[in-house]
Amino acid sequence: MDSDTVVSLPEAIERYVEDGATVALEGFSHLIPFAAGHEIIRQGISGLTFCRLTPDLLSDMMIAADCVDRLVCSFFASGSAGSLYEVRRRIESADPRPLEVEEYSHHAMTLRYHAGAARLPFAPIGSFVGSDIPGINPDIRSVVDPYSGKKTYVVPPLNPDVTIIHAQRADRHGNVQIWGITGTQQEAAYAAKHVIVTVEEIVDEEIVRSDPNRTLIPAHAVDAVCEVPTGAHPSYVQGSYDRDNAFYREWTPISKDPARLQEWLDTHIRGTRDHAEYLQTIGADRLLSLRVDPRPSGTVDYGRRASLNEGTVK
Amino acid sequence: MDSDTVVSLPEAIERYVEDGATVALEGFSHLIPFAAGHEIIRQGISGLTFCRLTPDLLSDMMIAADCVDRLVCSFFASGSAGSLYEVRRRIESADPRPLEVEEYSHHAMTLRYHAGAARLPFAPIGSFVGSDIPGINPDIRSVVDPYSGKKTYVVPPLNPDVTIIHAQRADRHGNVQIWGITGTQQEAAYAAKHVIVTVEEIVDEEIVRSDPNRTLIPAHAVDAVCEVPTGAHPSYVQGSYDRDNAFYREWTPISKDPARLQEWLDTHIRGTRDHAEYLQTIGADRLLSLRVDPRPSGTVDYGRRASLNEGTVK
Amino acid sequence: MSTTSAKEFTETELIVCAAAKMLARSRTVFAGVGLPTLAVDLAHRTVNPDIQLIYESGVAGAHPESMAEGIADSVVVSGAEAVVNMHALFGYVLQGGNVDVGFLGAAQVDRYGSLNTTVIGDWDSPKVRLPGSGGAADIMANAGEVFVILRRHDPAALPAELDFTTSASPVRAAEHPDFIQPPGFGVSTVITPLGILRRRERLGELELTEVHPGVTVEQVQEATGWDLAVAEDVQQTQAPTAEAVRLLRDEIDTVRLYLR
Amino acid sequence: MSTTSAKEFTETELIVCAAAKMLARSRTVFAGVGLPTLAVDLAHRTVNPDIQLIYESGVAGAHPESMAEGIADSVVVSGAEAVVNMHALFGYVLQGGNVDVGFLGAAQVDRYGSLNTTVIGDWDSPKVRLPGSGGAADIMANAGEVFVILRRHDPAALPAELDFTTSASPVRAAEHPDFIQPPGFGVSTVITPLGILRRRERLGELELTEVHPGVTVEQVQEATGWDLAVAEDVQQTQAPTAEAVRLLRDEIDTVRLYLR
Repeated sequence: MDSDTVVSLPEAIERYVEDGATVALEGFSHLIPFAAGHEIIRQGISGLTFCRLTPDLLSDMMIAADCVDRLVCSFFASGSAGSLYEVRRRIESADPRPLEVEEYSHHAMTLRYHAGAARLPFAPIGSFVGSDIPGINPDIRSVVDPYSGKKTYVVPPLNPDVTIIHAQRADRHGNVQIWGITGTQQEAAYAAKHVIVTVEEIVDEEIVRSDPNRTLIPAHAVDAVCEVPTGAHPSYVQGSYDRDNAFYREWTPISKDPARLQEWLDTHIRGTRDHAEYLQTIGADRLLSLRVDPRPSGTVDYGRRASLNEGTVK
Repeated sequence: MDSDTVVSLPEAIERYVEDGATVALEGFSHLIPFAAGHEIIRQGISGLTFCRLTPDLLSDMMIAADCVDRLVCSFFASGSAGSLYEVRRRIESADPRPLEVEEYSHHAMTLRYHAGAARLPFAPIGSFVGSDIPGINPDIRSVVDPYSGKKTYVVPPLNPDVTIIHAQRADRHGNVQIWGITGTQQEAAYAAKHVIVTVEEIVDEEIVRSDPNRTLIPAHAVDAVCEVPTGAHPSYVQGSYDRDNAFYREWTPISKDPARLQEWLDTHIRGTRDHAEYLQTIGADRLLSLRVDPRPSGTVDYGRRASLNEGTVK
Repeated sequence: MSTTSAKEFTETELIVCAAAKMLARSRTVFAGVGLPTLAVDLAHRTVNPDIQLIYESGVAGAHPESMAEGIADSVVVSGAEAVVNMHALFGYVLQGGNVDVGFLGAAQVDRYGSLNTTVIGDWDSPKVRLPGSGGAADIMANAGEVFVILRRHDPAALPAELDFTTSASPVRAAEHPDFIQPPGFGVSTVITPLGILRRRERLGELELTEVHPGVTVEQVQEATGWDLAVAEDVQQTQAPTAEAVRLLRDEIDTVRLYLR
Repeated sequence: MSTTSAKEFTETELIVCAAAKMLARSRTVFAGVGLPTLAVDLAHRTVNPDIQLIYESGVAGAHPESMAEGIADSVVVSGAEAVVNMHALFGYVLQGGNVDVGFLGAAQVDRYGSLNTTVIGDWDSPKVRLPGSGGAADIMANAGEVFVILRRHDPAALPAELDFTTSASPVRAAEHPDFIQPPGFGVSTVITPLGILRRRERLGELELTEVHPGVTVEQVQEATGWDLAVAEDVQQTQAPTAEAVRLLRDEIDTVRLYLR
């Protein structure tokens, strides 16, 4: 909140992400907070419980960097890149170490954040009747519906120590605005003790306040805002840059070969000081090719009380 | 959906609102669907179960017109106008007839719509422990939380036969866009079997599609869209016209006197053919005085895949 | 800011200034319009520039250009920092634990700070039907603490037994130990035309801590429907400063919408 | 639209055209990218102009200007009719009953249309770790009906017993009668490289209703891990029309992203 809300990404990670913490990094294909995940790798943070509906390349990287002991998620693959080989090695052959997994469906994960955000003891869900998932996840339980007398499955709240998201913009107070796919970011943020938001741009508060419905996460829920341009690469930011699809495809052979994967981490993450240096290793030409052409929204009118009317208030 | 989604308000009410139906008219101070409520009065529909967080003047009118047998709500007053005297006469002295009341808190009503929208058997709520409200409302029940072993109150789903809301705009398919206070409209709409939306303006679909995040209720959830300018009077529409505060204040003496109230209904509602005629009884000068000055939102950029990039998709 | 007291001030100004002083360390306040809004506005201009007002209509961080006539007035939306829907507002913002102070009104308050806003008489055959809970039962359970401003102080408004408990204090909630207990402290402060009552413990009762200028402890006790506890060190309520009164009259409520 | 059959078409084109035909009366379809998207696009251009595609990313009524490479591609957002958050998408749109048809893929399908997308082998010590549920378990429970497109048809993909039931058919759900039963019909249709299997009753089993050109009923039965029921009137799958193939190649997937 306020004065010290705007900090550098390294400082925010240092301040809020401790070894062994439960950390959610959310963004459904869109606005994945890669820069923040990379900074966690750089700082050598370990023992994390990593929460994310679709662990994706980001988890492959963070797990390979040995930041993560436990995954809480609902989908173990990347839409375009296919399998996540580091994740598979860990799960299929405990290579180089086992990985604990707590798994749900997308709706169940969304409801866990929802229950966490609303300080509910549990959230009912219509899924899972007859599925083997409750059998391998003792945290999915059931209650008797007092109206029908029948049972429904329920999931427990998920309250990360820290939730990290990426957004198009925020003001210096921490009012965060997102457009395009908004995923589960609002719930994941409200569920957390602390919230770090990386943004493409910190904007004047007048810009935020010209469109209050665009604010997905109000300042009272945000601890740190970090300006990190292109902070979602290789994922995308609606209206700013497109997904680096080639990167996702290139990941498969890297991910398949543990030595190449460590080398990639050395070159691009552990060998760079910050996200700006990471972007240099990716190359300006490549980033430039991801630029999108403009397609502006229209404006809407919020109105202002007419001076005519003001005198008649009483 | 589609071709026949755009209809006149009288036709929409005739098609979807039957005697004895459960009907929700939502809008929290903002965008109250007065024109639709008035049309229900004109058509002499009766025996309704009327759902609305804050019944407000609209319920005073509809109850006085004998449309309503039962109220499901959480607040029985108008912020500016104070008591609703028709409602009070009914409840305090069954004058001229009793009125059934099922009452909740705002959060509980919101959760009832939420549970109805999500086809959940119930929704847990943190309120009511120690309150007398569960004692007078047997539909507020409790379940044992399987994680803590303690009880929590729950509320049942609310699934209106019809939900009616007012909005700034929609396209002809029924994609509804709202800005300003959005209240519980999304949940109330998804909870209903049928949804009628009155709008200030039916706009070209390109306008809606220039800003898809602004769509609060997608077309698949909407049965009828009716263009009814100034359809929220005497409440307000953000960016279009302000609340007619004088009207709210004038309501108190009208509401206090059953004869005056019936006279008001005769003159303004039952004696008018439609909303346009109602507005004539209110007067152009008065409506003009409610106009607001412009305060436009900014635009945001949704982007368009650069031609440069398109060739590289595969 | 001037610290000399105002020579003349109304009862309303005294109450608003007392409430504003208590908001010095609150981050977020959930309030209706009227006196609570004036108190928050005054606190913002004096003791707490970072205070954020949240309305149950879903507006957070309002910056109204003119005096709002309601918690959902168009002027609290234009230029606000955020508008969220009521599901998020009541679920995530309030029940989620992001409201430090909730302001509530009431027809009746009991010794533990339970509130009645539902009915005078029986619910089934009411003498007077009141507005009901609205968000009050939700705010009581979930706000960090609750401030109550009463427009009257007599045994009917502060009775030994409420006609109906709309919003239960933690003391009443604790009578249901099989339920998950609400996280809120309940009512911490009741400001009345006679003085200020406070609860110091989550399961404690209200005690008189301040009497307004010209009011005696005995007068307050007589006007209360139960045997009102009195703090050892009852103070006289501090008179508003001249600057606070000036702000209220000349900058905050220039049209005298609530300052009556 | 031409009704002459195409002389040449690929297996993928056959499958996509068969799926498109079955979407003639569906209002809303919940689909991932790939073949389901092609089928919906083709249905939209031929038999069902009002069909609406919903993505689990929250996008409803997408109008992409170029071929989407994923259900959350920026091109499905720009110009879409609506984007809602995932809480609303999974809660109100899907679980709320607004999806007529859900498309799912699977590593394994059993005779009642339960699906495995979690693991080959034991969950505790997997041979192959698969992607898991994602939204599949939610779609199975709540979509009006489910279409499955399989890329292979052999006893490993259609086994007598699943290694793991990720998304349960109503038949399996019914083994838990103490639970509220899921509202969905479950899998109505499985389209494989050999033919089309359908379930006609909510608690019934899959039966072979169509074989692709050049495939015999016996071949399909041999390639299935259980004793596959065969409809009395098994048909040959209708060959794609020339126009449908033209649309697929020249207008829908011009870059051959999914038409392999």
